[in-house]
Amino acid sequence: MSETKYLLFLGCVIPYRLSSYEISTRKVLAKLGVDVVEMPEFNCCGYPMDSVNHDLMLTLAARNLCVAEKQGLEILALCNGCFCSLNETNKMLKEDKELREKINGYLKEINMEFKGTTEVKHLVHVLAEDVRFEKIKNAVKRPLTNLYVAQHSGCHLVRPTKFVEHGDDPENPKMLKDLIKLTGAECVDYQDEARCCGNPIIGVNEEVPFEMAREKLDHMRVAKAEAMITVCPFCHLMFDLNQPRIEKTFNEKFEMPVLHYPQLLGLAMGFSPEELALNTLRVKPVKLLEKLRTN
Amino acid sequence: MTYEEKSVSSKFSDEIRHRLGGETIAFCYQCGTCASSCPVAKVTDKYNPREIIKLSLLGARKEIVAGDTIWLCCSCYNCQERCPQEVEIADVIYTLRNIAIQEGNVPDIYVAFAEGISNEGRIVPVSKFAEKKREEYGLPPIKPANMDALRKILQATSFSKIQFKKGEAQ
Amino acid sequence: MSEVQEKVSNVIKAKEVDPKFKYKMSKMHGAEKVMLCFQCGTCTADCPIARFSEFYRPRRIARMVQFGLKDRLLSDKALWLCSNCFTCVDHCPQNVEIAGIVRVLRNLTVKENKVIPLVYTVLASNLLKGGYVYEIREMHHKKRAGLGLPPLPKPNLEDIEKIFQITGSSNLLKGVETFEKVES
Amino acid sequence: MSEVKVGVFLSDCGKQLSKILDFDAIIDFVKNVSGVTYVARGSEFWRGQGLQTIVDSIKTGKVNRVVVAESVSKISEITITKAVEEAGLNASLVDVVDLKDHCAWPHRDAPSEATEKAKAMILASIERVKLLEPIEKLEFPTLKSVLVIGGGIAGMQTAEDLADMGFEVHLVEKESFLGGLAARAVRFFPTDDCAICIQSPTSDLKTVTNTSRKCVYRSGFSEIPNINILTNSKVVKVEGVPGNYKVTIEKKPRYVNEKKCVGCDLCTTVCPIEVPDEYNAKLKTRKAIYINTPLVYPPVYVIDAETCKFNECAKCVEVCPTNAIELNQKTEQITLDVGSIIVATGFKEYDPSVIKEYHYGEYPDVITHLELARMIDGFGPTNGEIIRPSDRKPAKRIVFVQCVGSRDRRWNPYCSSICCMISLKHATLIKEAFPETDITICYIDIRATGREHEYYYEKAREMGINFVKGRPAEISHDPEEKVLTVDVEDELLGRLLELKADLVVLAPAMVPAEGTKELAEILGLELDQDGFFKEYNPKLRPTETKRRGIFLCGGATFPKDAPTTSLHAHSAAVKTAKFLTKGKITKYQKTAVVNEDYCGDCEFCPVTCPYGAITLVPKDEGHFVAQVSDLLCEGCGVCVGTCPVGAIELRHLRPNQISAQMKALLSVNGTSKPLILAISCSECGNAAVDSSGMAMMQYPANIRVLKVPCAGLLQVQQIFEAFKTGAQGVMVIGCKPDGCHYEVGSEKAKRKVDLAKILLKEYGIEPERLEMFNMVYIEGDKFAETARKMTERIEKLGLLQLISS
Amino acid sequence: MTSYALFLGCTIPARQPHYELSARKALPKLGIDLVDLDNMTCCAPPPLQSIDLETSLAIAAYNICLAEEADLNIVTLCTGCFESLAMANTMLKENNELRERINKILSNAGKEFKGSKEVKHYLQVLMKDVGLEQVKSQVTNPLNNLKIAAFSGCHLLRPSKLLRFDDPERPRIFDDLIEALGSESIWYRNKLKCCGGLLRGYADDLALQIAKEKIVNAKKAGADCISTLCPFCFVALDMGQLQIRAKFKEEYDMPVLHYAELLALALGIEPKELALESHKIKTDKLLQKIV
Repeated sequence: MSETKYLLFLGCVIPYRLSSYEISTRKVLAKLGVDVVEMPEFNCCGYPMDSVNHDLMLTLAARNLCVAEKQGLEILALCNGCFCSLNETNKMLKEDKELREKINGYLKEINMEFKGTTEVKHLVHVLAEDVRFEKIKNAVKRPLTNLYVAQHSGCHLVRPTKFVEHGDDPENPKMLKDLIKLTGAECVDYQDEARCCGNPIIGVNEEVPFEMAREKLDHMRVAKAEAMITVCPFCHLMFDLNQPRIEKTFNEKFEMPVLHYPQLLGLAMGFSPEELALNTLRVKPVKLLEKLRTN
Repeated sequence: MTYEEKSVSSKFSDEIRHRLGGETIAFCYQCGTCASSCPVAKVTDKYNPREIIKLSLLGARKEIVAGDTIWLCCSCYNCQERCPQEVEIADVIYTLRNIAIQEGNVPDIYVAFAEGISNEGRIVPVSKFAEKKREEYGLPPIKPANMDALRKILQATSFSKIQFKKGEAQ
Repeated sequence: MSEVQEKVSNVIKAKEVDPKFKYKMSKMHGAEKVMLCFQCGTCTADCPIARFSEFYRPRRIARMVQFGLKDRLLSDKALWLCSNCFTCVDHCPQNVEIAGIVRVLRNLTVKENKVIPLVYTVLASNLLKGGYVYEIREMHHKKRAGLGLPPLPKPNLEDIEKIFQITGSSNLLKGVETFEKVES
Repeated sequence: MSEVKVGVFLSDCGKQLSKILDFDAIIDFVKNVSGVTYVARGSEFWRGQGLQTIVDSIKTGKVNRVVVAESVSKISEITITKAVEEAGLNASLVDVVDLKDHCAWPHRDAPSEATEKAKAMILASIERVKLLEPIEKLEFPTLKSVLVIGGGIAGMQTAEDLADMGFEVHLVEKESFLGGLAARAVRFFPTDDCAICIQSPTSDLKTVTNTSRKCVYRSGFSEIPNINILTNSKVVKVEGVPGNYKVTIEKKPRYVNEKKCVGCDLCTTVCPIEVPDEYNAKLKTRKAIYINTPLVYPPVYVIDAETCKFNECAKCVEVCPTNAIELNQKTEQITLDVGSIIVATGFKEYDPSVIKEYHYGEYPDVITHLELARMIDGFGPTNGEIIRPSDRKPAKRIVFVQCVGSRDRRWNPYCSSICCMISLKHATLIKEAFPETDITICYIDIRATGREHEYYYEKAREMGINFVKGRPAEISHDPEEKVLTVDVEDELLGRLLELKADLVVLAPAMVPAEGTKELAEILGLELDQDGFFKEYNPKLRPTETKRRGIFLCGGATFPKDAPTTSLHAHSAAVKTAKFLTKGKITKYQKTAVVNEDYCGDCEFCPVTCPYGAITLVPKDEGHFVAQVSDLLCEGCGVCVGTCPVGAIELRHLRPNQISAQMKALLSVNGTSKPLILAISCSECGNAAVDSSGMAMMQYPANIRVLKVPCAGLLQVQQIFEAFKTGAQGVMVIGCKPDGCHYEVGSEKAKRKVDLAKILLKEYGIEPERLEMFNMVYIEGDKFAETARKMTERIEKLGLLQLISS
Repeated sequence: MTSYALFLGCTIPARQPHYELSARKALPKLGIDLVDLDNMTCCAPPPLQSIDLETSLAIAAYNICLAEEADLNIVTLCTGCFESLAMANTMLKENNELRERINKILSNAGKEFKGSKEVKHYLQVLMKDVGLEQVKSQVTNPLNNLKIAAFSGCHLLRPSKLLRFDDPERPRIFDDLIEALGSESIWYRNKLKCCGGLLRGYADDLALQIAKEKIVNAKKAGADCISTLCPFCFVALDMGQLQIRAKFKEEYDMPVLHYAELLALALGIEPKELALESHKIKTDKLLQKIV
């Protein structure tokens, strides 16, 4: 009974490090009747190469768009970075004729052409706008009542507003919040929710991103969040994988479990923690699961 | 220089304004004439009179008083001469130094000056060798200062309350 | 000696200035509006990096572009501190895309100064080798199978190689000098 | 004079007041006051039936003095006075007392006390009207002609407006050509219009098409029938009064007959004398006979008397085809009779050579904006090329320096307000014409606050003009490289810069035009702290001066851009027309009058009068007495308060009226609290009392308000009189010192109060019993609170013990 | 003869006998009698002002009181001394409140500042009391061939509001007095800028950079020597050249002479009487040019 069908764009980080995100996403989407088609061929979305050469990024992204166009499907991105570069490139090439001609000039060399017939969506958009809340609500079998979590939408899901047309408020992103509420959990407000995690510069400097992430964790702790919910592998790595190192650097304890949104939703839909790969998280959600059990 | 205080307050600038020499600080509208007139700012980015005034007005007391930038003014008065708002910049810097010294941030060379003034009444002491030389040149012997009177003056001002110790300040 | 020379350059002399630079910049994709910047400082006040680093000041970068301080800019490693969060782009009252300007400057640094942080060369070579910017090894494939995940899509390495060549990126990265860390 | 018959009309505001005040008791009380012949009660007396009652009682001869208790907030004073006059009684034999806002409402919590106070208030009013005398209506004829001083855009615009309206206008310009500063500036921001473009006359000129605007030279401006243009002229003497001025003009010779010259230019080709052309920033030379540019008005040549050799040479005379050159012309004295004078003398650039570190006047390549404007002018000395004056090579690198001598406490502390825009204008014009030019503007703040100004700034940035936030310390010259170096800190970069420049353009402060001070003296006008002509009140009475009949417009009051100047000029024209259009000034003789028997030789009142209405005139044996001009006097009474011998009085508020009111107000107490007399001015002070009542703010009824035109009228002896009459405390309430309606009144009153405090102490009376307060309408709460506090203060001091003398 | 109380200060008697000798020999020749007063102490210059402004005003005022008691105006050689004393003198004369405050302190030492005397720099005395013409007429050995880079130092001119010596942006007095000796006073870049001398001792690197630029500018403009008035400037530029040589490996060999020395030479006083050997940059070549 699949109504919706997307070309799944996994990106590089998820297969490399965060299968948990992929596993939980696939499980949840299948149950919600969303059909995902694997990319027939793949290359990096281009985002990491933007700093090297802007044209390179545009062409790499456009190549993926061409693949999707050929399939006649919209792209579903799980990663904020992939979403940003694919979506931005898609919008720019559609609007800027000169730029399109330039990039198509490159694409011609590999026998492709950007036509501008597809769209790029992030998992959050697909759930909130295509699957719809009603359906998700109905799929929730075990509401996560009495659970307090904090959302971190990440930058590229909402900014630059010029290219993100999904009507979310970049100063106070609501979409993810609403999706969290559907699971029955409470989504707490905390200071500077829309601020960056710092991950993109971790390759050249660790001090600054650690400070940034620490500040965010601190704000969430102040707001009494029991877990943090992300929708981007980069943000997740920053807060989950690096959390022990942040704790060590600043000599503080946070012990803040960081869940991918589909993991949270999956729990509410009745999947077991193991099915959702919760055991692969660096910060073990022991207390959280304990609480859900006794709920 | 980065501004590290968490909030802006006029407490420090009030303190400066009520001291001898610091009265004019609040007239500053940050035009930068002082900085571009300054011979020291030309050779180092560690010293910028405009920034010192701005930080003082913002209330960065600790940064100014404990820092070493205020000691880089060479008192040439170029800034003061050209200031369109008649801020007595060099005097403001003296005031900031006065505050710093009162709080124990005394560069070593000033400890030496202070010792000179309280022991001999001169900041450059005259050596025995120089005395002898003077005689050779036919110059009159140096007349000593009236140390008794001088000590009384120093006692009556806040000078006597200052603790001069070498190696205190960074 | 060099220490002294560096100090003398505290004053920006006219000969350091490239008055045409801003025009060149404003023709590059993403930096078109740089001349409109009136230095209000919203970008710096917004910047999550500037909160913790005293070297990274987006307003100052825009100012330096306007003034034509190309050499100083392209040798400034702080350029690589931008985290691309786009807050500055969203909030700029003059619609200047500061993050875009920084990206253009990074591109120029690679192109003209032949310098880049090590991490980017690693990512690029991974991409060329396997289509993914991270090295996906046999272990990863096995693990996926074990977890019941479908096989990963195959990369078209030929196309990627070609794209690198036609966009000039292969040449750009040839003989490029790398550094590991940027001071904050 | 016939017997005094006072009619008292008590309004209960639709029975609202009688809920608090005992009207029956009040009427009983009033009926028994001597002189009262008629008492009426109604719900309102300021219009309709109530007003008719007053009119009828006058017409039937029942009353010849009127006291009305009515809320003043209903403009009752105006309508009642008008009706009374129409009924045949002199309009000044009326007094209105406000029982609502001054009594019932602020004392609603203590009705019986309020009733007693109401009695005292009405009694005071009755006692006053009994002493009132009829005041005449005066008429002063005015001439329908205007003198406009200054032929720049402001002067031309206002002259044109007035001439269009049918006034005879004399336009006096001190230079040989019209146009002023604007003509030299070439173009205006923010439209980049030609400076010589003006609104074309709308009068019925058959020869000129009425489009929205025209170049000055083809506008037909000079052909408006009733306009008289006098160039090379200046005002040397002004006599007379508003509406009737006699002005003496000195007109220097042009040596060229304006009616004969055809502008053929032959004269300049033969003239052997060549001098630097000041008008064109000395970038070219001109002959001794010359014209500024081909586009000037009048298009007639002029001879520079300082350099011309006249009859020794006279080559121009020989060659002139129309015999227009008249070397024997002499300076003329012209007298004009005008009703009104408009000052439109404008402003000029400050001489920046005093700022020595910028080396203006020393380095030829350091110039001012006006000099740059001459280069930008296509008709100018460089034909629009931007050059370095030192070697006339093109200027490729230009640095602008803002705030040269303005915003500078050493020279001119104010912001000249237009220089930022001038720099933006010049920078963009140059950049448009010569895109290769590198332009940097060094500024402290860019002030682009006007309409469309920000777009201009945006455009400048978009064009690639550099902006450096920082004021340069020094401009130095490198003789080897032949360039200028500008030392400046770019604050936003936090770096010191050494900018190289072919040309440095200073944006000097804009200061009052040459001769402003002298003209102010001739006209008796005040200058502000910056040396500009002072407007009466910049918000409420712009373009007016304290001298009625003399108006200001354009840059004479402060540097202005062209649109604002234009607006200002139109405003002055309207004000002038309003003043003159009736052909006469009508006013009541509510003025001061001098008792010549007491007056003698001191200068207090003429110096104090804010309107210059009092002059000293010789009486017998070399003595002088003061004389009040009924035309100029505004009836504030500041002179009364100033006179040391009580020789000057107001016709409409004589001292005996004040005494009678005081006595009446303090005759009844009715409260347990000490009586306090609050002497308030009729303006802000009384408005504060009104507003506290309107808002029903409560204060005790022992406060009794005595209204005078201005607190400045108060004399020290009157304060003593109040204490003698029974006041336990005295409050003086005036406008804020800088908002006094009569300029100096509030300040004078404060001095009286301070002096009285010293004297009180001498007499053993606590000076705390007397206090001066300054309030405005919106401070009703302050009045109520002050009244309460003053009462507490006096209560603490206890009963005042006066040794009766 | 006009008599002045000579205020020597600290540095000159301790370190620069050549300055003191030349002044003591030249000035009396022009009719200026220099009186040495007892008990004079430090002038309270910028370093002391940096420690405490009030203290330095009191010390400066104390010195002026001594002159007031001796009924003499003060003449200084050092511009630093001139600045501190003249500044204090003007401030205390014109600010009643401040005068009372300082007099309260001085009363402890039995002194009272009355404000009856002037503080002058010896250039002022030469210009006003002696007169340019008189100086010219006394020159027996005109220094005709010299191009001199005059460097007055900051504290002769600034703060001009209090010192009132000369126009701070276009000073003439020093140049006129140099030209009175027969030499040419040349213009060089940044002539009026500071020598950085006061940074010596705690920011030597900066001080040397600033001094170096001054010497380079004078050299570029063709100066035979730099003439100074202030012992601190002298050290910065004379001794400074040795340090510049050590640090920058650059040699300028630019003699630095106090104006008093030039004056003494022009008035015919023998070089050997002037202790010129205490200069670090040798003056021999320059002297040859004169003789």
